[in-house]
Amino acid sequence: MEITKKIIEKHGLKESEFKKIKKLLKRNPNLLELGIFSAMWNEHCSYKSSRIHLKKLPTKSKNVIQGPGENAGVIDIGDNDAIVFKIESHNHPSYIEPYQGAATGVGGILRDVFTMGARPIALLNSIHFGSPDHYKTKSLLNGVVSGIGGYGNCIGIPTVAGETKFNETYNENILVNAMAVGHAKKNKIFYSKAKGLNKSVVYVGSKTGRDGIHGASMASAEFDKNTEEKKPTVQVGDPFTEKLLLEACLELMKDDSIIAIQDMGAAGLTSSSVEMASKGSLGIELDLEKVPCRENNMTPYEMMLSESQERMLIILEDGKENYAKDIFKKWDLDFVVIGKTTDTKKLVLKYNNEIKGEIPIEALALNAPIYDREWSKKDISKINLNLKNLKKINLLDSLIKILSSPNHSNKSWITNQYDQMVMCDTLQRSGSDAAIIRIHNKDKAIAVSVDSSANYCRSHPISGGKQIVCENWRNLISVGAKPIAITNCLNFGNPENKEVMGEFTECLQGIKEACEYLEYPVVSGNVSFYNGTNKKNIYPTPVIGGVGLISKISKPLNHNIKSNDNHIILVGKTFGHLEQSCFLKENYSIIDGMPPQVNLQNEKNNGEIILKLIGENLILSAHDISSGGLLVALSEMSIGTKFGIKIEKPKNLGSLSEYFFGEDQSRYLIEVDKNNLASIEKILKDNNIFFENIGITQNEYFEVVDEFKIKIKELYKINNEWYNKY
Amino acid sequence: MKFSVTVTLKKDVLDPQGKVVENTLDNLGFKNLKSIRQGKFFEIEINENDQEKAKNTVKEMCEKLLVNLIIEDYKINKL
Amino acid sequence: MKFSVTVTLKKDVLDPQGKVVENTLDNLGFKNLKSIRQGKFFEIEINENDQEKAKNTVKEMCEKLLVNLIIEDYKINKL
Amino acid sequence: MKSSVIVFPGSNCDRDIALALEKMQFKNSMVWHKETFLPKSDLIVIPGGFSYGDYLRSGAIAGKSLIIDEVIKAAKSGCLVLGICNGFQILTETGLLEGTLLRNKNLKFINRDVNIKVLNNKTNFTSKYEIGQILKINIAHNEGNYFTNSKHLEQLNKENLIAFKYCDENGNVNNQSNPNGAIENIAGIFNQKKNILGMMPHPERMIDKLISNTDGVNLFSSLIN
Ligand SMILES: Nc1ncnc2c1ncn2[C@@H]1O[C@H](COP(=O)(O)OP(=O)(O)O)[C@@H](O)[C@H]1O
Ligand SMILES: [Mg+2]
Repeated sequence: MEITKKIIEKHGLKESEFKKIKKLLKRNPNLLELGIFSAMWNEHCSYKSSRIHLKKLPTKSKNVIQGPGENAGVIDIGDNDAIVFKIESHNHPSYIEPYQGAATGVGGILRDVFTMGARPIALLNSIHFGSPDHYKTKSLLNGVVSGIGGYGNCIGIPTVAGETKFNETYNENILVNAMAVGHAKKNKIFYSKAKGLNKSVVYVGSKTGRDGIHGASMASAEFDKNTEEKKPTVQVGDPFTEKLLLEACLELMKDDSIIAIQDMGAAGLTSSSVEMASKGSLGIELDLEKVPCRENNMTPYEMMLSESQERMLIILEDGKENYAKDIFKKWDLDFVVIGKTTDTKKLVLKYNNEIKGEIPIEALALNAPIYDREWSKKDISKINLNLKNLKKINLLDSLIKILSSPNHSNKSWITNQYDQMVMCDTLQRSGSDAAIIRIHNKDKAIAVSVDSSANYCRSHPISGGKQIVCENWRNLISVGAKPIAITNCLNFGNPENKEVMGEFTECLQGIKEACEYLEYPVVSGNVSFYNGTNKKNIYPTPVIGGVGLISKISKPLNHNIKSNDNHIILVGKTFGHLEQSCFLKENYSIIDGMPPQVNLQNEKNNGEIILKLIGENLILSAHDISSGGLLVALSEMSIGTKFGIKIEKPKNLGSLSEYFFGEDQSRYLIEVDKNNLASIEKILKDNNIFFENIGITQNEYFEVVDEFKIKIKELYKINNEWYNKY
Repeated sequence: MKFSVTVTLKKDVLDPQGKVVENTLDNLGFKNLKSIRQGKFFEIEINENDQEKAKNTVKEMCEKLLVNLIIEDYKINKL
Repeated sequence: MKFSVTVTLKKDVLDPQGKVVENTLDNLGFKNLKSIRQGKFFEIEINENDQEKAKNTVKEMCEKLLVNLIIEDYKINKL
Repeated sequence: MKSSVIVFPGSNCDRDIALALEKMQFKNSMVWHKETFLPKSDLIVIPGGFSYGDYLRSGAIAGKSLIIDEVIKAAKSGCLVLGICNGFQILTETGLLEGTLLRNKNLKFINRDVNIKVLNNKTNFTSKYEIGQILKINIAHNEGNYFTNSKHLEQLNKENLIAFKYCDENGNVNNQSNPNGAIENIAGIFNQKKNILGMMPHPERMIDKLISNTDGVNLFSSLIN
């Protein structure tokens, strides 16, 4: 069959790329081979537009066991315990079919974590929707949330944290990023590098169907009469089978049977086999007629490109086949030896003993195209924000506007749909700055949080990139955890667009600077380009997922006020930065100006001192100040408790709104006992930390002296209304 | 006027439920079971005497709410 | 031989799902909807040529697994 | 006291309940669903989770598994049986408990801490609680909307077979304090002999102050007596 221009195009390959394929093969590819190239060389698998930039990120520290490049990142948390984690996007599938898209997103990221020998212990998600008024938003929100819950609840892993945002930039392209965190023994981590010749390559898990054979399969349909039947289909998640696969894999991993293991994610059998062979500098030969199939008459092309879920590829030690097979049989899963490792450094695909495709592994992996795409610096045109002329509004009204807005409303409508408690190690559930998960049977814990700030990143990508890393760092510190490492999901528009590529490059620059300064390395991540439609790209939305360590559990710390008559101290300096603030957005619909700047030195000092105070048990509750500023953060500490705060305005106050709603960075609020006040103030002074003692906790009322006084119950209602009415 | 609607998963779409039900029936000893597909069923009654119109209304209900057209097919029958 | 089975909730059993569907259709402006009942639908194929026998097998499947007789009714149709 | 936890494919609270039982000094064994032999035990627990994915109906397929015949035999001969969440659903599917669990009224999965009230403390499961005591216990389910026919409901009330009802923090049993639409706010019931308890809330999640509270402890300490 002749490979026409149209077929090449439908496979998403550029003409130059096709030429390169011919050169590497020294001949024309057949359709199967073309499909395989297109799968391996697409953006998702090859990182062709991002790779040179990602290389700049810091990926090492004394705690990092495995950085980017494996299924997930691995960090050392002491006593032979390791934490394995990664975040991944499932944006496009979730827009098409929100329930299944989100569900399979969760399933996919879980496999990345348990392939490495870790038992997943927590799930997180970052979800971004279009404007609440957009006709699709409501059903997308419903579908995505129940999909995330549906998968996590069924498989029995708690979904403990996340973020949910609305912004019209996502009207036609929502973001669904899922993060999984697992626990492994440091000396029992499994990798994907193949080793040894003639080893069995084993297929385990669900059967292969015609799921998610993307544009690629449409091309193939043209050559078939049954076009209708072969339409690419949406992937449906099967959390039940994944649970079986998880238990079966972990059971097999107790032994030393596995040489290498890799989940079949994007580009299924193709990428898993090529990656294992490439890492081990080996070849792989597969007998495709042995692949367990769900439908009749599946072609080698379909088998190699199917993205059916809940499948793994394993390379086994000699003689372990029967032992392993028994385990998978116990869990009612398919287990078939479908091939072997070879020394040819080629991917050889046979069907009933006939060779259907033969490609040098290097051509698919190492020789995949890499682009240094053109990019342009963000043009920071002069900003003419004249805040002096804004209509005066009252402090309480502004606060209410923010607390009742979709982005700041209480998220329990969402989090109540997730099982947060299963596994019985959730020390801090959703609702605080970070969730806390205990390491099973130990007296230590990890804290986890995901964060993003698309508006900041859009207005000034370098500052924005820096800011999210810091905000994420701060969230972990606020619950008393020492931040260890991050994973990141980089959601951007079309990389062939100069401005988008500029946003990407500059955001990464910011992320890099912050990670380096805070010694907060990147150990895994995912890039999602081409978010947008009709040349309209989404705002740059890098999402940071952080993991921190609490090495000795005492009482888990959160941001809820604990009792009355305690002092509230504001740590860090308030300048009153209102540009890009939530105050201007919710009250005046102004989204303009520069994001607040982070001073990395202050960030580090303030954070470390907070950790020190927490470590000495001097803090009753802690909260970082982020979007919404001081007053919003204070009300978040009160809402959900019986205690409010009475705040005195500072003596020489310039502007009320700047002080109470400014989004200056690196600030924390802490609640402290009167009796500890002196020693805390001394520690802060001795370390040259700027702080203000701003008020006292009290029963029932939230109050700014001379401005307003409101019942906590009222605030609670205001904050909880939106989702229930939507 | 009364209609029944049956909704089934499109061919080629993974049907985790069907698979488990099939295995269970097999385990229960139903060896002559060839295949089983599961779907949804609606019985809809509407106040409308014109059959053409009524059927169109049911169709609209299906496409707007009852059926997920991305993964499901449906059939309408007059009762 | 092929059969279809429809399973519906008994009349006196609360049907939360049906209620929500009904309300939603109403909100979507389907004002002439009189009633809607939701249930499950199975398409079962069995290797058996004797219709009587085949139907009995399907019936047994229903009573043993597919239907919760406490709350559900079912109907079998030859296709 | 010896306990057995039945593990189905898709069970996911099996580890949690086993840990709770061990902490409360039970000698516990895990029993895989394909076994046909049940070790001698004083208590059988059917844990929460999504057995067989809860496909078809929650608990339906587990209700047909090999081991379940042994559970039924043991239950009929008086062995204590506790079904939590999915376990409750399985018990109704086997007929060991009457009634059924429908979709939550709001058609959503619900996970949160709710208040329940102890209605009967003259049983092996609840003797350590006070009558009317209010417990704060976590629920996590899609199908917890208990339903039964009026005859059985009458029997439940007359013979004092309702173990727990959902209520508010002051003990009021009403619509506002009913999370899932269960008939008469029922959160858990006994069989007529009171050797079987099915309940939607998860007591095994409430035995550790660090993660929640200790309101579930007395259920286990009632049993160990
Ligand atoms: N989709 C979601 N899934 C789980 N938890 C969520 C989700 N969205 C928000 N949350 C939780 O709601 C709380 C508030 O979120 P957010 O305002 O983003 O916190 P922060 O500003 O501290 O990062 C957090 O505890 C977060 O984990
Ligand atoms: Mg925070």
